[in-house]
Amino acid sequence: MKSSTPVIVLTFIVGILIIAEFFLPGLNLANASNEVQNWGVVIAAFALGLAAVNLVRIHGRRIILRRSEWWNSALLLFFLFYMIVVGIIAGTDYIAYEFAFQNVMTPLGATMYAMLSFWIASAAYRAFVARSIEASILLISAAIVMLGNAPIGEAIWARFPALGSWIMDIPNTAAMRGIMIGAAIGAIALGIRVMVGIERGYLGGGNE
Amino acid sequence: MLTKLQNIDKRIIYILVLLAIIIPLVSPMGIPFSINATTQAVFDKIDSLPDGSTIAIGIDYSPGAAPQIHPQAKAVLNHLFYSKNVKILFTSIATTGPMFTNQLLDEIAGHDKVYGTDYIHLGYLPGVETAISAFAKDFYKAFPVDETGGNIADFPIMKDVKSAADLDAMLVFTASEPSQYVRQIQGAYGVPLAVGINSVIVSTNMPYVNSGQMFGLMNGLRGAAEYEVLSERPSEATASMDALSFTHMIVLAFIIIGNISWFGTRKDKEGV
Amino acid sequence: MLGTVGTWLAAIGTLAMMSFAWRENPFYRAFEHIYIGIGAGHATVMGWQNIQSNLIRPLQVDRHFLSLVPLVLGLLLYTRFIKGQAYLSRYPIAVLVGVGTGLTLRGTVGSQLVEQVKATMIPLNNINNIILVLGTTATVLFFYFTAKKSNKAMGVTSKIGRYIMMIAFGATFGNAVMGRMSMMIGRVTFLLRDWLSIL
Amino acid sequence: MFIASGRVFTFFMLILLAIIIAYYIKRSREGYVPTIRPIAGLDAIEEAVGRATEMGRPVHYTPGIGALNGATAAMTFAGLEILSVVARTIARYGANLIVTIRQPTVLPLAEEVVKQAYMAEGAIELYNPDTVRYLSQEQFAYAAGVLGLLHREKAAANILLGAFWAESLVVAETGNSIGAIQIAGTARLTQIPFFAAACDYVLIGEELYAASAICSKNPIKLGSIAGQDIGKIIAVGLLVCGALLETVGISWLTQLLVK
Repeated sequence: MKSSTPVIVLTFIVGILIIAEFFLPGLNLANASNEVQNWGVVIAAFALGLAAVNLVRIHGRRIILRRSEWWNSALLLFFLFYMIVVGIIAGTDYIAYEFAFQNVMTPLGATMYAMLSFWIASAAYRAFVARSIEASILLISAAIVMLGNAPIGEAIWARFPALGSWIMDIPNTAAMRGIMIGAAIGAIALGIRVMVGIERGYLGGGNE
Repeated sequence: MLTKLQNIDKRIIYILVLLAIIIPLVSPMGIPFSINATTQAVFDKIDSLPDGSTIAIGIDYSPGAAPQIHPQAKAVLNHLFYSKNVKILFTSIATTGPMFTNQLLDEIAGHDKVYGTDYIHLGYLPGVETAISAFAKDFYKAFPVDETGGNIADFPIMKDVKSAADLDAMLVFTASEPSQYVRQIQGAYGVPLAVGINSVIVSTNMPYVNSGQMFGLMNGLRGAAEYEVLSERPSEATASMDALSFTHMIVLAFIIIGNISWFGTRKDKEGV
Repeated sequence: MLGTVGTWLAAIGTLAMMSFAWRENPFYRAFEHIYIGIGAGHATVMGWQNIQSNLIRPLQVDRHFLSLVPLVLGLLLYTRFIKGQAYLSRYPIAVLVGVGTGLTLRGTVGSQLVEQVKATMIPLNNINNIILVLGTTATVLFFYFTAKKSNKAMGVTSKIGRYIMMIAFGATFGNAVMGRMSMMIGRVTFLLRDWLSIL
Repeated sequence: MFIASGRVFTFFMLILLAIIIAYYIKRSREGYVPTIRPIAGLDAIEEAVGRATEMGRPVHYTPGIGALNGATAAMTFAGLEILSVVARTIARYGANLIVTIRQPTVLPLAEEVVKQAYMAEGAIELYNPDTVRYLSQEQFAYAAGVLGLLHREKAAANILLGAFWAESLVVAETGNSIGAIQIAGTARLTQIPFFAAACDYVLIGEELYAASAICSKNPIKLGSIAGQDIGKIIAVGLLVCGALLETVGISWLTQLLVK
């Protein structure tokens, strides 16, 4: 394996540039920083090709080997290429593209998201049982906020929205702030470890 | 009996949730609701924008989040296009943003505003937070052309705006990470920022409202309904409020059932 | 005509996805794969457009030759398929990681640390403010990793921290119910109004 | 002014934190090892892998759906760090691993991490190039793919560590319904409650970052955790002093922070 030092140095320089530009306007790094951030955008776009290769490899093999339900893999690849070909040749505002986007992608996405209404109901039923003090707190706080949100809660007791908002504004803010402060320090420490090359997950693991 | 209540088939819950939505949609009851202060704040600020102000609107939601956020954006745009004289720049950092922007503009058609003079659709800029920071710095660099492919320098609306520093406010409709705008727009340029977001991320964003980094916030479909009422244009969101009530009742009912059955069967468990 | 076909297609897709809640089935599997294919295809097209506007256009129109650097970096990603040269693909990754870490560091300190600390520096003259200050403090200390077990004061604050986090998690969960239900209302409205024309 | 106005204090805070963390890293290089409280979810990983091996069913892992070039990058890095430990455990046990990916930029990293882990355990012949699977960059297409996968492959363990959005509950609730052991962690505050409701173990906020250091058992990374704790004391100290000063009507400290 080649030495990883130049890679770590590159990460460090790019990171410092982005940070210095933000805090030290006197250094006039804005153009350099923008340029490098733009490189990041372009590299991320190139990575989409890698991802497509991964999909084609896995599903192509399923089709060639006639694995069980290989036709699903064929469907996947068909629509992958359909979007790529139409989108690149004719553009994203071409009707064949917009049609697939609006009548397949959009409704499927919205439905997957909407199914959360089922999962959240079953999760609440299973998890919100007053087994302990902590679970009881969780349960009561959730119930009050729900009654505060639903218009019917107001019909039951006019103060539910106010109480629900209070929980969201005060205790909730306190806890979220606390977690945020802790997580910020954690993220900073991890960031520093990445920049100085102690944390090398992105190089494929391995320790200093 | 009680043990049965502890192990209700999940599918029964799912069906009841569906029914709690379908029935009130078919025959609505119109349970009244109040206006949240954070929605009021968004409305008040927009309503008081002087003529000729310039604002940016970020349309960043995906199809998944659209049912909650699209009605908010629509309510706000109806207010802006029909009752205000404000210049609007549409931007997006989500791939699906431009299509929703086009859809919104189609849906609110009928106003007297002119493309390129009163509003412009700058399109999508990749790079997420990097993109926000890039367009905040320089609109012309970030969006050399608008969504229709025209050179943005040719549009009269862009004459006096160069960067985020020239904005009077920014509104962002998103289901992902409004804090990116807090950092790059409000934090970096002091531009007043408000967001229309899905309910689940409201609690993590309340700290920004309390600290004044966001001047207002719209909470999901209810926020949209509130804005519709405030701007005196009740529409789809207002109509969905009953279904919202019933589904909440179903969830609460199952929480109660779960607890009754747990406490009822606890004796047996202690014996084991 | 096309509109009707589109609505039917969308309705069938909606029902296929929903059928998963009943049980995993071939109908769901077919649409799962279609969705993944379309989603990945769409992302690739968006990526292509990015390359157009952030690479090709600056090169062709503005003669901005620095854009050759990301072109080379982007291509280096593909060296992972060439035996012996795969290490070259680490350079583009290093740039991405550098940008990500830089943005994390510069953004987090301000908005998630200093701003939040500052927002909590409030006069302790009413119960809400006292709860905010105590709650935030206790939650931060809950995450203190190197405390000795015998430290009683730490034990108490970390317990308060846990309780206040439970309130927050309950509130967040309860508040999310509204959002999730709104999404289903959106889908049901589509099925009843746009597809079946009942509403 | 050389430092951007409004960011002076923030800048010095970053420098201060960097110095403290560097100091503790230096100390741990010299042999200092801090005692760190255990994190329940981490110890459960080995148990989960063991169970999956016994049952002959795979372990599903995802380093979250966050991008590399954004503010949630740190969560993704943490997810990848822990993946390297999980993959090594799996290689040791000879269990089956499936890693699903949403972000194309994370794909090559995850592949590299898993491959290196198998190599480190001397089990490269067990490494299957289909282990790491990109599903779709579209958030819910990714979620739909994970649902189908969990069901079809009957995963015995479901490990979710990184940045998550609304798909968290989709994946966790499905994992729960197929009876998988679930270990989840994120610093995305809004998603923690759903993991708490549906998973067996949850790493909250900073625990995710700390976990990547703890499970590496690398003393240098552990040292940085001790540094993080000092950072927390400083934050709390500032906060409490500021609140007390505000109470008696003195606000210079609050003003200092916005400098």
